[in-house]
Amino acid sequence: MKKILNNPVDYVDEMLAGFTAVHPEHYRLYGDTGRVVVRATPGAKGKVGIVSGGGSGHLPVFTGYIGTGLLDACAIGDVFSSPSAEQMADAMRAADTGAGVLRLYGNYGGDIMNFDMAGDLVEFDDIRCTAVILADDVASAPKAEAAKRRGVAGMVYAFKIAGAAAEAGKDLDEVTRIAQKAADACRSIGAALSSCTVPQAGKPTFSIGEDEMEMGMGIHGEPGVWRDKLRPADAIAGEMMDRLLDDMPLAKGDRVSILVNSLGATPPEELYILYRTVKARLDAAGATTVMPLVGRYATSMEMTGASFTLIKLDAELEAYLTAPCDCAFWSVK
Amino acid sequence: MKKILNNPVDYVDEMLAGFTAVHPEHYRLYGDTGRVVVRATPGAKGKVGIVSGGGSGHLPVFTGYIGTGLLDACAIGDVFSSPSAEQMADAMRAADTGAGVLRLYGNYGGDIMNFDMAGDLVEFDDIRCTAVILADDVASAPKAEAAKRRGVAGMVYAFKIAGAAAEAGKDLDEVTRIAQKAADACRSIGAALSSCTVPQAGKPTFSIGEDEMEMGMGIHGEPGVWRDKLRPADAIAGEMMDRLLDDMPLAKGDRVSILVNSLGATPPEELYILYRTVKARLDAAGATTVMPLVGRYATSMEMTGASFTLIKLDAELEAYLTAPCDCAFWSVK
Amino acid sequence: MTLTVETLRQAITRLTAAMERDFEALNAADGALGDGDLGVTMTRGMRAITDLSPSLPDDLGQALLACAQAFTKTSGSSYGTLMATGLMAIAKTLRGKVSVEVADLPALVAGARDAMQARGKAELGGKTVLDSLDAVARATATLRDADAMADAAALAVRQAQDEMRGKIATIGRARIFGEKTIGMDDPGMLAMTAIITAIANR
Amino acid sequence: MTLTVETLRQAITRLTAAMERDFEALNAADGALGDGDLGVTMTRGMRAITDLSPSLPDDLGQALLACAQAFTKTSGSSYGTLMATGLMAIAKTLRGKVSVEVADLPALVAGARDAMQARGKAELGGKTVLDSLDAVARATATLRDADAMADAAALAVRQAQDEMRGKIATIGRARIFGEKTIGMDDPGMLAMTAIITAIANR
Ligand SMILES: Nc1ncnc2c1ncn2[C@@H]1O[C@H](COP(=O)(O)OP(=O)(O)O)[C@@H](O)[C@H]1O
Ligand SMILES: Nc1ncnc2c1ncn2[C@@H]1O[C@H](COP(=O)(O)OP(=O)(O)O)[C@@H](O)[C@H]1O
Ligand SMILES: [Mg+2]
Ligand SMILES: [Mg+2]
Ligand SMILES: [Mg+2]
Ligand SMILES: [Mg+2]
Repeated sequence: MKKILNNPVDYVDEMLAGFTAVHPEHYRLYGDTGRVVVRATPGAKGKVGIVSGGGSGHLPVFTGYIGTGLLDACAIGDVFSSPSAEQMADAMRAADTGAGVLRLYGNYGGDIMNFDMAGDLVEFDDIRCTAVILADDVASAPKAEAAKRRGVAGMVYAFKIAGAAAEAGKDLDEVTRIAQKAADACRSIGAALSSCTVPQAGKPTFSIGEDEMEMGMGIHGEPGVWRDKLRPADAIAGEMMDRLLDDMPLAKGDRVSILVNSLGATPPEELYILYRTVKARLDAAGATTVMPLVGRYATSMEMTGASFTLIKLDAELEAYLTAPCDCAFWSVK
Repeated sequence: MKKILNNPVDYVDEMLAGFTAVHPEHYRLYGDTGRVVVRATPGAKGKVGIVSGGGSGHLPVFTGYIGTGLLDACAIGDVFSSPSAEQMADAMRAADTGAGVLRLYGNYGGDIMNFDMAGDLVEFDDIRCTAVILADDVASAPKAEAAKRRGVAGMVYAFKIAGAAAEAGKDLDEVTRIAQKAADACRSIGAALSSCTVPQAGKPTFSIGEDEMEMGMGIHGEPGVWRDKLRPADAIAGEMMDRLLDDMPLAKGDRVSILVNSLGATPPEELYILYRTVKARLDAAGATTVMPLVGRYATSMEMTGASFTLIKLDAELEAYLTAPCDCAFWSVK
Repeated sequence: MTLTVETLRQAITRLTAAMERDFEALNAADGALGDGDLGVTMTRGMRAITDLSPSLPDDLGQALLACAQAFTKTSGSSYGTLMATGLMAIAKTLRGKVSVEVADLPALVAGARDAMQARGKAELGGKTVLDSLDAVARATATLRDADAMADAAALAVRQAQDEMRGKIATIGRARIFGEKTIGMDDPGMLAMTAIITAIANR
Repeated sequence: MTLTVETLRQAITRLTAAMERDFEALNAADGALGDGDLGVTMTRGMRAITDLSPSLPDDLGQALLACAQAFTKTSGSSYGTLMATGLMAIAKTLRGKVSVEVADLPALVAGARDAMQARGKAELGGKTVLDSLDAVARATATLRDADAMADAAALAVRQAQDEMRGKIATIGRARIFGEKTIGMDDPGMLAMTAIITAIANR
């Protein structure tokens, strides 16, 4: 897969320059590290701040989800690499309006160490902070070791729900509790058909045959559950749903939302084809589907493939999921 | 590039089944051809109807742009093939609220013949109709033969502007005049880095070396202006802007909008990198950039590459461009 | 000789059989220069017309309009649209009539040719279906006898195809193949040869 | 022997020189098992600290906090974060002090080790920088003489590296290489050997 870029070293900085130039009504650079993006219109005084971050290359994750009813600030690193603790601390400083800050991010070693460290740094600024770590990828560890799972597209639901709770004026403990509940209610699985290329690496992260696919793919090219012949869309969707429903069985009357997400290159046409089987499986389980999301919500640049994220909703989660939000990539009215 | 699908013959019908299932608040199938999509909430009585259509594989073009302040109905064919005249006529019947229908579509032989024929068919239903044909791709014919140019992403601006004029209650002649003015004010150029695969063909439409790119690519794999070594992003953007500005020079004080569009697989990160140069060139020309659009607005499934569409605005076009609209893929507030 | 909806029904039967017979040949000819769907277009269209055939009204205009719509419903391909256009032009002329004289046929063919030219904006001599129709219209223009007209039409359509074979395609998908098209039949002319031959029952 | 900010400045000079010298070697070691940025992390961090050096305050806690922040600012890589974590742990202990006794150093190293372990959640014996620090802390724990302590630290860090070389990596990017890592140095241990050797001036 070929890329349009200049010097790979400048990829993230040039991307952010264009990003903030195109959307000045949504996003603004903050501080002097060049890697912290904040809301153009800051949250109201007394609103709990929500910060996320991680490596670049996943748009709209992370910075795209900064906005009303969503995130307040993000620190982003080079492609697939953690930002520094200082950048994260800056993001936390920007997000704090006095009510404290929730760190809401994915379960990756570098991000955890740096967000922990950032927490230590902002202690000096008297900023109270909590953390909720997404670990929604059922393919990355068995249920018994669920805490070891990677964080993938489930982030989108967590951002949305926690963001709505903060916008509603809940305090830090409440926002944290609700974010943790959303995180716990998410299960994801991905399937990749081709890799992506990290600009500075210059070649695809992994290679895969023209007739093969990898089930259980993460969002950085980590190995999955099985590699097999490319199957028909209905069979792929069926297996993915099997794995999600095995991990989080649904009962008649359950209310859920589902995200059918492109990993990047896979076009929406194919996501709609997948959705037919997804919806049929949810219907067969007797579940009611609320606000299905189909599109590019959490990507790996130009990787081909798709992921599904299922979230089981209670009344509280559903209310926050369907509450208004607005950013350049997503708006709920 | 690999695809997620079932039987290629069912690609479009399965896609539409998922599309309408995911977005029932926006889109609805109409009639019994299975290939006509209309607004879930029809336009007000007396509003001029706007109909578009063409081959599938370009989402959000065409059906994605059905919505408030945009299109009322579309007929879509198989991937990259014209829908039938009967399907187009059905779309026109659905879009008519008594005020007549504008047919707004791209300059392709099959689409023209069928939309003409559809016009003859709805004559029997006493529906008045006009047509505006987009021909914005500067690479596809020299300026002297501008009427032979292909219609590409300029459609997005034409849909938006004509849609806003219709929503504002203008009559058919006015909406047609404004749509024609928008069409005349658009210039586009595309560059492809890789091809896409038509499902029923099963192999990429064209082949291109790992280090090559094609400048002047259309949205179906038609040949372009030159094929050369892949260049850095700034050089690609510079040449594309040269060609647009050669064809439609800008003067100091001009107001423009620009669409930096992914052909499908190219991720937004790369579009933002391109935008830096685009904006610098517009600034250098002394033009003011209004509501830049960066993202996937007119695609060729999983083709890699980008296109730029420049539109020169007068006060009337600008007012309609920035007026509210809403569909599942785009909303202006 | 006077033609009625019954004559039309018999022609439909022969035409449908001819298109089924030539399904592969038309797809192959179109596949060599385009997207290989011409056999599909013609068989689908003729099958739909066959289904309509028993219930066609006596009004020849209404009957041919129904036939035209069968083509617009089954296909968005160029040839289907052109066929529908030609049929609609004839239908307009015959509106309200339950019969038509053989001697009127050449003018109806010419009218179809003109409507199709207006629709597709191609020139005569461009190696398309227009050249087939043009040859038929001209060769039969002054004839009044049914048999003589059938002979002349079948001969003219074949001759036009032979004449054009050596030329470069100028229209539609075939155009991008340029010089390669010299010596190859235009798929649309091939189809029209089969159509006229079947209608003429030659 | 008593250490002050002046002792720290001299150590910074030696450390920076050592990291510049080992830039390629550290990148190469990390490149064989990870993303090849360890030399970059260390030289960037030490250059930033060198820039701060003249203006470091006498308060050793404040001085080391400033050094820690240099690492958090220049890199988001694991090693930079761990270095900053270790330095911050020492800084907290020394807050408000302008001098520290040599005899207190082993406890400070142990404190850094524990803070880094808490941060990175790795086990001892897992073939990481923690094992280097653990070996140094244990080998020097009961010593009070500066020279003896320097000798013991330099020896211990090298021995730890030699001992771990034959084991499988269990942490960080190296882990996915599994058995392939047997016989290879852990990049973080290699870096810590160079760091301790430079500080000990051996
Ligand atoms: N604009 C045109 N004018 C006249 N005839 C045309 C035109 N375009 C196509 N044709 C005829 O149609 C034939 C191809 O038909 P078809 O296979 O349906 O085209 P496509 O599949 O490209 O839509 C050509 O061989 C030619 O005879
Ligand atoms: N969780 C951890 N605990 C202890 N040491 C670690 C941990 N993760 C990495 N390291 C050390 O850091 C070294 C790699 O550092 P670095 O190259 O900065 O990592 P990366 O580039 O993957 O972020 C390893 O060789 C190891 O010694
Ligand atoms: Mg064809
Ligand atoms: Mg066709
Ligand atoms: Mg590294
Ligand atoms: Mg690194």
